[in-house]
Amino acid sequence: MSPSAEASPLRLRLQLFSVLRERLGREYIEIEVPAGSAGGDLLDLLARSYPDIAAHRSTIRLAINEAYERESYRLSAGDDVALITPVSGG
Amino acid sequence: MSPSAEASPLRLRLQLFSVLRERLGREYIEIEVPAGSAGGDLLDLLARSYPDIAAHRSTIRLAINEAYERESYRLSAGDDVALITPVSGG
Amino acid sequence: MERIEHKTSAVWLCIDEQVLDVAAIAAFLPTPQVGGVDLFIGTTRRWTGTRETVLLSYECYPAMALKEMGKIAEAAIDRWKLERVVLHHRLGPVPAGEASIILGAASAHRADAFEACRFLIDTLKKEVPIWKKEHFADGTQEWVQAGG
Amino acid sequence: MERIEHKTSAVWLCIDEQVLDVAAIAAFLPTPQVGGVDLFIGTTRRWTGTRETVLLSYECYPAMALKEMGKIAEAAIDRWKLERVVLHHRLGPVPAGEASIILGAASAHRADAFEACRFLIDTLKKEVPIWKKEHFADGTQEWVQAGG
Repeated sequence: MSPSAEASPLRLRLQLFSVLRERLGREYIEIEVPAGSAGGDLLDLLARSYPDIAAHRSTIRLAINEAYERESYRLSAGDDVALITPVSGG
Repeated sequence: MSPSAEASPLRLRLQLFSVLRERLGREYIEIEVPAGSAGGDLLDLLARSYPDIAAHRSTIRLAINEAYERESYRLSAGDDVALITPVSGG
Repeated sequence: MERIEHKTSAVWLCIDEQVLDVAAIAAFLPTPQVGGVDLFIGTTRRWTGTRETVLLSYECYPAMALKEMGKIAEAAIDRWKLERVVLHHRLGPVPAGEASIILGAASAHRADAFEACRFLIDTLKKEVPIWKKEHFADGTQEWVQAGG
Repeated sequence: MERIEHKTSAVWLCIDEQVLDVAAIAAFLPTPQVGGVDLFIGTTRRWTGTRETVLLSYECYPAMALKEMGKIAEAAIDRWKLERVVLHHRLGPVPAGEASIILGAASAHRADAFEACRFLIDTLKKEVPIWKKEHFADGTQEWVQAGG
């Protein structure tokens, strides 16, 4: 990648479900994060902007491209991100 | 009971199932045992008379009046006796 | 043999030559207090290694078998928190692939249902006077002498 | 939501708003190598102590939920000797007494079926992105935040 591409922020579209979808009143959040951000950085940024996400920060798991990923996961353009609060199927 | 009633032998009708029914070719055995006999005495007597019962002697359980009983059970007139080889339902 | 059956609000026991009805059993088990149901279905296995079984045929000591099934149901209800218990056993020929037994336990929480259902089948195989004869594809037949 | 489904010769996964079909699941599970089938049915419990639940409603992240269910099925097949595995989950409103989930495992011998079925439900409750909301008779509603 060229230095200018590296520096440009990453636009992401996050899916919400269950309690977060209800509290925020929407199914998606559009957000920009600095290039090179990890999943945990994204969650920290969200927690600063959304008190309802802050309230669940410690139990949210990240799903990237329909699979769970660690918070150290390095985000890329085009990643399909979802915020997974503790599940309760069954 | 009078002494003569005590002395008279007990006539019993035993039900057979599964491998014993097939080997002996019948569903019932009629047998007389001495008054005061226990279940184990009955099994020993049967084992002496029927080689096919002798072959299963160690694993036969006695059912008396539709419930399992120990070999020490004291037999009475009218008891409904069945010989239960190891079961294999399910 | 005629169907023999005992049904209360909490326990349904049945011994029958007809095909077992899993949908009827699944419909019986839930109550307003039930959150988890475990069902065990035992089927005639056609292949055991390279040996082929055509069918199993079952015979029983009917009155005692139903009594023993009732004792097992009561023992399970004493030991776990159960709302409902079912024990149905088929008799006569049971072709490969069909069910010879369906047992079920229903409880508020799943752990009780699972443990009780395991107990039902393990105990039934040891205690209930029912016997199976295995009919092999090579024409031989054999009484099964121990719970399997 | 439309029914989403994945069915092979050994695994049948399904997420659907329709009533779950226990008879179809029980018919799918046996193979010629199967002797034991364990089925778990999770139902909406009306009463929890003195609190009355009218219904549970379920939502999910559909594509990921089916993938996670597939991973659980594969993990069970890796760990136990299984012939077939089923995971069906209902979505939307599930009234009291009806089934929200039916899971099944079929194996040659019953121990594998029981252990695998328990693993399926325990793991599904922790991993699959499905959420339930409890609707109480007093009109209140509440997202359930942990597997229960």
